[in-house]
Amino acid sequence: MNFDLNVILSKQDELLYGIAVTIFVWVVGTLASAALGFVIATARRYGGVLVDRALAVPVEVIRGTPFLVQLFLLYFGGPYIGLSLDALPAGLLALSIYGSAYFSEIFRAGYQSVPPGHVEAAETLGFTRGQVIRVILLPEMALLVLPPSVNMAIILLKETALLSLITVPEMTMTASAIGSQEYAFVEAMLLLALTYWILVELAGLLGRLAEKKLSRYRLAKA
Amino acid sequence: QDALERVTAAGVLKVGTETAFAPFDFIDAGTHTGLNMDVFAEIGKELGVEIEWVTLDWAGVLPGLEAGQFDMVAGPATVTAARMERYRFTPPIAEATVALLKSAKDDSITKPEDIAGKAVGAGHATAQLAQLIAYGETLPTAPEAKEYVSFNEAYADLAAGRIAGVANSLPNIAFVAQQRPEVFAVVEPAFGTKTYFAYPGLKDDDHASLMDAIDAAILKMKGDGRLADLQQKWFGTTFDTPDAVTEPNI
Amino acid sequence: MSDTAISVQHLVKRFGTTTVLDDITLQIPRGQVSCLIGPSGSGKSTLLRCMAFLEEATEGSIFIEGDPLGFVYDGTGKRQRQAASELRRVRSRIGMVFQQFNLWPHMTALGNVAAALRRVRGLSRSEAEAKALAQLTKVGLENRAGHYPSQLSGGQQQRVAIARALALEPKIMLFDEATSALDPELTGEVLNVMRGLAEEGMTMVVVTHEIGFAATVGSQLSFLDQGRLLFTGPPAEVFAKPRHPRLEQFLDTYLDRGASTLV
Amino acid sequence: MSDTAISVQHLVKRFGTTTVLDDITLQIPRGQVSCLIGPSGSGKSTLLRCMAFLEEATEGSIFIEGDPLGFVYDGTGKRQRQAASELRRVRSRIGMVFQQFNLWPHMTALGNVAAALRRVRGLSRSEAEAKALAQLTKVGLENRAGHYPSQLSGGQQQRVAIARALALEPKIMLFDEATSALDPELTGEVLNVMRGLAEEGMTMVVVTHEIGFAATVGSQLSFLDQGRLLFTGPPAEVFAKPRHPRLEQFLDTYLDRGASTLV
Amino acid sequence: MSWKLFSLLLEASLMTIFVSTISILIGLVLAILLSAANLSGIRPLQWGGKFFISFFRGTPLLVQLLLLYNLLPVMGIQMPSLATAILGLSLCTAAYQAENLRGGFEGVPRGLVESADMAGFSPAQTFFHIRVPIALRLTLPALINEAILILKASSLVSVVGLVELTRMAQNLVASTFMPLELYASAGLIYLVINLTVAVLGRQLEQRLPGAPAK
Ligand SMILES: Nc1ncnc2c1ncn2[C@@H]1O[C@H](COP(=O)(O)OP(=O)(O)OP(=O)(O)O)[C@@H](O)[C@H]1O
Ligand SMILES: Nc1ncnc2c1ncn2[C@@H]1O[C@H](COP(=O)(O)OP(=O)(O)OP(=O)(O)O)[C@@H](O)[C@H]1O
Ligand SMILES: [Mg+2]
Ligand SMILES: [Mg+2]
Repeated sequence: MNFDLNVILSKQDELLYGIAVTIFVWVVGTLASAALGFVIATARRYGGVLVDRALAVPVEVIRGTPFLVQLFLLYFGGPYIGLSLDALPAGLLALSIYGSAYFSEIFRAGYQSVPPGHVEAAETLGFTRGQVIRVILLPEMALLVLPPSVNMAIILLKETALLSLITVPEMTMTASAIGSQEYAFVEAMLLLALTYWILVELAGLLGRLAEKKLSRYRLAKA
Repeated sequence: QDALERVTAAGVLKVGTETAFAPFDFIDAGTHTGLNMDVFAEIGKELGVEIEWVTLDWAGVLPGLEAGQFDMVAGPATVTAARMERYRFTPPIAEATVALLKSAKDDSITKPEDIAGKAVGAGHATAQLAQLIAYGETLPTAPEAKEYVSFNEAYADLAAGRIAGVANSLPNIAFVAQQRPEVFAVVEPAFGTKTYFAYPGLKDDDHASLMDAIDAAILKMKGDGRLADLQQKWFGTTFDTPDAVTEPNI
Repeated sequence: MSDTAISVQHLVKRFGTTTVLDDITLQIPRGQVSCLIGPSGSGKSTLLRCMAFLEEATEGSIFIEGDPLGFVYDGTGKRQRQAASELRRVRSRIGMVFQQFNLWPHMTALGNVAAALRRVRGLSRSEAEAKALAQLTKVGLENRAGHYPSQLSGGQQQRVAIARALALEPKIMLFDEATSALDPELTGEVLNVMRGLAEEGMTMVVVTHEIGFAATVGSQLSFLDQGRLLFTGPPAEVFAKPRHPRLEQFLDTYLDRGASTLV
Repeated sequence: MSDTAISVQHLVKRFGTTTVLDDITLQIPRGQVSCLIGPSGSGKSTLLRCMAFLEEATEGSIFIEGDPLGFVYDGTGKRQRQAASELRRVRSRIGMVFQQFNLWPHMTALGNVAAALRRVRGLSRSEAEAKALAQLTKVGLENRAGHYPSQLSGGQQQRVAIARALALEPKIMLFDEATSALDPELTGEVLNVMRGLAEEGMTMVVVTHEIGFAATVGSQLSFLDQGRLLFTGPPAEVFAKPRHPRLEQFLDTYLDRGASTLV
Repeated sequence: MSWKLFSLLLEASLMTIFVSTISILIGLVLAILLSAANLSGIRPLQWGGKFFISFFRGTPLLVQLLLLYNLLPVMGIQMPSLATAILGLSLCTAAYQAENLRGGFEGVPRGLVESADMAGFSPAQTFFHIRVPIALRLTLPALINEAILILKASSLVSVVGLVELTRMAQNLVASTFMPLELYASAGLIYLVINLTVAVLGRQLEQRLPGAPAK
């Protein structure tokens, strides 16, 4: 086996484009997932038993089936029910729905982690429900939900590789195509592994920074 | 000991392939079947060895060959000049000329030129894609080429109506249309440059005598009509293929 | 204006099938300290929480200064939930202090006290903080305003919690074992603040195990056992000679621990 | 055999730059109950934990029945850590009961008591369980042997913890606020078990806020304040008239809470 | 879609279940060893563990499997596909489980360890009899989650030549060209497996004693 990274690096424009697509899909998909997940968790907490039960079903179905299957059903099955999306929007939508199911569980745990007394204290002081969520619950759960959220972001990053299957030109597709055009599979795989690793470590780093900032009040010791 | 001696000593030829490439290799009612199975069964007889199949996802096949996981590859590849630099190919076993698959309900396409300006799918980084693009440039308005990780997704997208056609080698799309005639149809004639499918193996000295022996076996099958029979069985037609591709058209 | 700050009428509270409060009727007099005592699980916290509508009563009603809290009865005598804004209005007369302090850990002491002033009263940041600082000063914590709860001792945390409740100028303060998470010396701090409030004439309802406090500061003592109100009256009467056998037995657990040796 | 069970010599403990224990020298007499009292943060727990080598002293030494614990001094006077096996041997004379019970949640009451007998003493399962059951009987819990800690009340949990420590037949028992996580009624249960041990002549060191218990059961009382040992002597002497002003002030916090009204 | 095709999918799901179960168990053992390395206080062991976790969490499983499959033979180690698949999945899940367990070990109250010290337990006894069971109990929900994720991720082992549920669906698509029916059926089978795991997990959670009291 001869090892030659130059072969691959000579295609850097294509590669950089692939990496840019991956990062775009990842960041937008993760933010949308988190927002949607938060909405779901909030609806489940405050919407009464019926809403809670009704939402539990899709959440469990989405968590219980592989992303690949959901992606295929949305992209290839969508047109049969009149939902014909282009690859990129379809990919983003599928990723956001998939991620939101997991994020909703993260936020649910977050809601549960705040001692009920803290909410009661706010209620007796006359806070409205929106204020309780904004001023008390969200900031308080932030520290707890941050690590699993970073984890989830990392999982979503890896799932973006599957978007290549519906023709989104992200970096796994670019790299493996270059690999097969130039017959440099191992090089392509190593480069891919390295890029993902860097992105993952970057996400972890951001997470830790945010954690540090948020935990100011915990670290502080008189 | 070179590769041939090792294979004969063990009595086993290990062949790597993927199983999602009908009609060459596929899973029918749970069993691995297809043209490649039959061709290699004959090759095995000629060499006096058993065939051991190693089935992988296509992403793993060529790396697996280079890593020595098996002696050669059965997933036939279109013979191209670039590929010949890295691999050694056996004599062709079928034509690989590119043709068009369309939706059975689509009356707007009756001949290859009709794809002008429409969206057509093909596998990413495949020889077929290159042919589609080259052909498109000869049309008044070039079709929009959409690239898929594998042809199976392209077929699904054709069925979903996002693209008007899929450009792939004739044997493959003929099989697709035959399987689901209510959904797909082949647009005759093939539009591409004449190309061929052959099995890749390693180019190094160690494998030279093994590849020679396999070449000889295939040529023998071609001579006595066994290859033609198999082509008839799997493609419903026979191809006139050269004994060796020395200067590929692409 | 009547002399009753809180009126509890035939209150019943069940969790599933277990009855936790069984037909409680109780008047909390204005401007005095009423203490609730009783063994663990007797329903003290539940009763107090019903008075703040943190727990919904199964039957019966609660009136705060004559206004219904939580539920209203319509023309046909059917019970209905009060509108959220009306609930907030009535509830704003009550301040509550919890056993576990329940300070918000992501805000400083000042932030905890100022939060409701800003969000609920709509004061500007600087106004809210000025008022909050005044409250902190009242509980002797003006020099701890910038500390987070994790940087305060238990006693200090509980005093911040009291300041937070006082900031909205409630007419009535409810204390649920406000000192039992504290060690003896810290308990002193908090009891002193409560004593100060009592002297100012604040209406207070206090769930406590501090029999001493109940005896010296309280003007009404209620004894709960297994969800029933067994006794309500002046503390002196209790300690002189408890008339109810269950109450007598309960008080014994205190005497038994040798507190008598102290004096 | 000397009369001293634990000897603490010029013990200093610092966390970083703060000195938590400042030159403590103290003898714990054999067969008696020694109590440690003092305000929160004065170093009581730290001192007790040093006696079990759960905390490493910064300077000074501790002897258990004359044997050094944790550190030994070599020929040149340099301090070195004791070999792990020797540490375990000396430490095995000590049993410890924590404020938070610290029962292992994945084992039943019986399992908690039997675990060390099996793993450390190498008894067979049935022997260990028989012995464990005997200990549980001693603390009145034979009928709770199969319960998991989460199925026991706080007082029962603490009694299991005591049984667990006793099972290894220690010569000395250390109690760190063994009752302060319990509510008043449950406290009685545990204090009774401790009283029983004292009557049997067990050497005990007890950190407690139960002044009553200290006064009636203790035969030596030590008062810590800000890491210094301000007083050691018989309890009667303390309560009669505390000679040290800081101690007097400390005891006031108890009297102040009106315990006197009880009697 | 015919029953025949569906039964092929069902059959292939046995491979999914088999590979995932074995890998999760091996991964758990590895994760406990990684935790032991982390708690050992021995620097090189800690760094090794950190690197392991970072690598296997940081790169896609697909790439890991391909590298294992193609690099090991070059290094002279021949392994059948099944072993390679299990190895790859185990290493990957070990990294995730070790991270989950780290939280669990941090959640073991210090006092429980101290009471084991006082009872004379050796460090190894404390680790295996006290820390591990409690940490496992604390991280049980995360463990169940990870099991579900691995069940789904096991679809990638097809790159080393194993035919499991997803691969079988792809294969059947390639010969029948009916992607929707086949992927929907595969999704349904995954859902049933995963819901079963989730329900069993929840029952285990309720049945197991010993969540440390709050
Ligand atoms: N949410 C609930 N669901 C079911 N039962 C409950 C609930 N909250 C309280 N209880 C039960 O109600 C009874 C009274 O509880 P409550 O907390 O009011 O007692 P308490 O007198 O405050 O006791 P303590 O002195 O221990 O605080 C107890 O038996 C308790 O188990
Ligand atoms: N690990 C530690 N690091 C730094 N400081 C510590 C540590 N443990 C204890 N301290 C400090 O040592 C001092 C003595 O603590 P210790 O727990 O011994 O007090 P205590 O007398 O037992 O108090 P309490 O009655 O509240 O239990 C306190 O000021 C505490 O903040
Ligand atoms: Mg209560
Ligand atoms: Mg202490």
